[in-house]
Amino acid sequence: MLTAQVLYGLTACVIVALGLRAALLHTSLLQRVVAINVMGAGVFMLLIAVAYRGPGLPPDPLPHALVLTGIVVAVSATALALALARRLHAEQDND
Amino acid sequence: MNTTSLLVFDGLLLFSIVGLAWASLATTDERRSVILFMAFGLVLAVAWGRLLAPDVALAEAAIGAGLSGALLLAAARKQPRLLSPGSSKGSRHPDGANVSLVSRWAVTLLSAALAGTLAWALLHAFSSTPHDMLPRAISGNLASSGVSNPVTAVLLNFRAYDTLLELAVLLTAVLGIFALGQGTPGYQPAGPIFDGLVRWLVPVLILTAGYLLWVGAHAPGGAFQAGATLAAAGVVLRLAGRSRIGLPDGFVLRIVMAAGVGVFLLVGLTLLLLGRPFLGYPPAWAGALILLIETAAMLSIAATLLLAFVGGQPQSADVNAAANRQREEMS
Amino acid sequence: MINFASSILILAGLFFYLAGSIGLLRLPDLYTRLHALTKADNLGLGLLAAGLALHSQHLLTSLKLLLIWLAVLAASATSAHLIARQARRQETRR
Amino acid sequence: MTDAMIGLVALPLTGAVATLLLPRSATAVAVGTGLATTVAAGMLLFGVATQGALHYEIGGWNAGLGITLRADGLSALLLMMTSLVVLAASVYASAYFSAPSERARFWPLWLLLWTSLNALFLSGDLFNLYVTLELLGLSAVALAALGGKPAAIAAALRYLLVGLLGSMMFLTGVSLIYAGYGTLDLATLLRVVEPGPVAWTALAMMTAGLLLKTALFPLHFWLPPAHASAPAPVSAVLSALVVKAAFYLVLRLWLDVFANVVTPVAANLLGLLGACAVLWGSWRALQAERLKLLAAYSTVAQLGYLFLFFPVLLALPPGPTRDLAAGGLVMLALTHGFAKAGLFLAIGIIQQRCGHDTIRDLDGTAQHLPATTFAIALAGVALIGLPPSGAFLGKWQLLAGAVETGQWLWLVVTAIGSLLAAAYIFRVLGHAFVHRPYPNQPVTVARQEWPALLLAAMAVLVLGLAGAPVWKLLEIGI
Repeated sequence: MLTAQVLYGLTACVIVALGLRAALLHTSLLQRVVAINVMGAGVFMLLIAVAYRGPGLPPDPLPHALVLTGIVVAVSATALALALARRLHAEQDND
Repeated sequence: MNTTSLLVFDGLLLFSIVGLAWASLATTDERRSVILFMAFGLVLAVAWGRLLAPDVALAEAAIGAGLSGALLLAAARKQPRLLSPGSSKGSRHPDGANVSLVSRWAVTLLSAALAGTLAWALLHAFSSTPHDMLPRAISGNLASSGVSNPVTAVLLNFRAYDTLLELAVLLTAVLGIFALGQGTPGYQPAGPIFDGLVRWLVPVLILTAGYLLWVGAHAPGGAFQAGATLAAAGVVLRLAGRSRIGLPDGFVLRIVMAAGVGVFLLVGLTLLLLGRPFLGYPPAWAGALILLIETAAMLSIAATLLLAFVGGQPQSADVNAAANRQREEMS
Repeated sequence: MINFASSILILAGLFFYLAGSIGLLRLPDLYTRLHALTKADNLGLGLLAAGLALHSQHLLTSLKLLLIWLAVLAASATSAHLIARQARRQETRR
Repeated sequence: MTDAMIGLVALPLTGAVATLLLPRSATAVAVGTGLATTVAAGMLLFGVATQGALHYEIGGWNAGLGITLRADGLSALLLMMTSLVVLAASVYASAYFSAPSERARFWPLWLLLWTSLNALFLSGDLFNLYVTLELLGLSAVALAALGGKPAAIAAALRYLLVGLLGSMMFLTGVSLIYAGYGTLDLATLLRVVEPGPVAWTALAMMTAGLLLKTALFPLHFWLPPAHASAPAPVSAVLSALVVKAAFYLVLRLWLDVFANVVTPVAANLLGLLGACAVLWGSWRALQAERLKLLAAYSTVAQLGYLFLFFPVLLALPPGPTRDLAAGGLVMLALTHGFAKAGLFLAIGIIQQRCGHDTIRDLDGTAQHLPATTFAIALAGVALIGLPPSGAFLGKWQLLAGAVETGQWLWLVVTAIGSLLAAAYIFRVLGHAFVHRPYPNQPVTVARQEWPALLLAAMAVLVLGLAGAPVWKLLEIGI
């Protein structure tokens, strides 16, 4: 039964796979970070699809809180990865 | 809005989301990849709105697309990486020659298999009766949680321990960035038009952040979205050439960084001393305590995201001025 | 009556968005594209916001929609200016 | 006694904030918090021993709604080991870092790492485990990159990316569990979960993520450079505790929560990967040029032993032999924790005092640094699994279980692995005990050598001779 929940859930699986594939294949660090963020977005879509109960009905608030926590954790990990990369490029550039 | 037109809208939205994700990951030019990722984040925020998750839509637009995009763009190298001469210019495969064809096919098959098994498990999960035990428990206890927005209630009261650890994650990230040394020098002072916009936009952003913080108790909003909006104001200021962004220095900066975790712990431990469970707010005081924690969390989140954008300890004022003057003669 | 007016406004807004996108695809160089995008999309957004404001019951939401339109107007105008200036600088430097 | 549980998380976190705000007296505050946390761990161990499994509902909300901290025999033991190892490494670190700016940067991250370890061992909620895993990964990376050298930063960056990938796969599994069963609490999940596509896929995803973080054989590439280039106290905790925390989660999921979902085929696969890890890790350790790389590859090998227990435990019917084997697994994990931490701390002393840690030039180290070499030898005894050490008891139970279930392969692998371990330890000692005619005078560095010695002695003497309570404590399940 093709409801919105199933549609978004299946798309979430596709995005997770896309992100994982790119994270494993790319060698440029920045694109691997983008790939991991895309994979995270896929997992968040999975959670929000699980929370969705139908056009009029109130959704389940727990996955929303989990996704909010996930987004903040993802941005702090991205920030640390980019800072490490910048320091690494700075070291490589001047030696 | 009958279901068929809703499904058409969903189809279009999902097609653009997957398309943007694919485009962002398939290109080898870093800047293009980041800009497409930001577009992906914004369309994703629309999807969250469509799935009746306004809190998450706000956070996705502000943090997922906005600030992550700003961090990534600042880190993206100006020109596309010099592709090895062998591979054709702008080849669709990520990083051309050095990833052998065999391993690329193997990984693609692995990912396809992963998508298949995930879909198989998910369809199985959706077919079983939806478990409403938790949502009912949340709405049941909402009255005594001190706020009427269920998402804020879960974040700041029922699962407050998760949020405490998440703020600790933020603190770890900023301490890790600090340990790597000085931040990047600021940007050039902005031209008259951009300066005019900044002069008008930043106060509005700060006001919106305050509004989002306050409204989080009974409507979508809250500490994370407010912190991200405040950080956006800081990023705009920095792009306009004011490298200090009004960030405090030394000890006060440390207090702001540790404010989120510190106030959370303070509240938790004092409640423990008063005989209540750790982070077990008394219903009468819950609303006020949550607002207090959210204010501190907003400051910490904004400071952390800004320091991540600056890239380390903000350089003292005179160093920035010198860097700007030196760039003046150069250009 | 209100619904009819708001749907007219929304349709007009969508038309301008369409015009902006076609402009983006068809026009030859950066400056004309910027021109088309900034103008058409902002007008489209204004009409869309007006239509939605009519549709919404509360005054507060319509004021918020107005604020959104003003913010996007200012932001896109400035960013168009910045992109154009940067493009001009790169041309003169090359 | 339940306040000790929340103390185990709140104390180091408060310590982290305090050391951030008072950089000048950071060392004193940090070691003080460490002592308090170790006392809390002792109280918890005593509480679990006397009152059985404890749980603490945070915020007073029941298990479904809020998050519950749970402590049973296994987690109490691991918490005690964590506290002792990190406390010893803290005393060591107070003398290791000389520059005050370096100290001010080190202590807050160190206490955040400690918080994440304690929170992970206590957590009874799947999503909370994801957040603690993320906190663990980020603080470990930040500490590993503290060295500042390009090699350290590159290794830390790869470690971070692998960790993020692992966490994301773990989160996918958690989301599937919530989609299928509508609950995140481990205790309720234990009652609700039954074999089916949701449980298999979720467990597979979570396990894949955790295997990435625990560096099991095919996925171990990031561990040696990261552990070898980190500062000594950091690599001690990375090897002894951080990878073990991810292993603890695999153990908790496979043998406790998803016990009826796990199939023997999957357990044998884990055992096979463990066997490859043992052989590959020991072989690479034998060829390592530097002491730190040797210790890092030894970690990969020792973790392989732990995964050998899975097929044995799955095949054994519940009964005394299975409890003995499970106790053997925990004993091996505890001993490796103490021994590897002691080894890395001792290597750190050699690196600081002799300026290098290449194995070939270790001649005369025994004369120059007698206590350090003794600590390395003691830790080596535990790594090989010679009798007085706890590892001997652990490997003995592994062999007994393998014989009982007729799985001879693990027998052969353990024998070869132990021989290789003996080879690479004696190679180091061989070089260290070469007599140099004009040795530089013996040096004792009290504040650094005592922690290394005590940790190694803990692995060999205390766990070996007084190991019985470990088995008694393990009977206390969730």
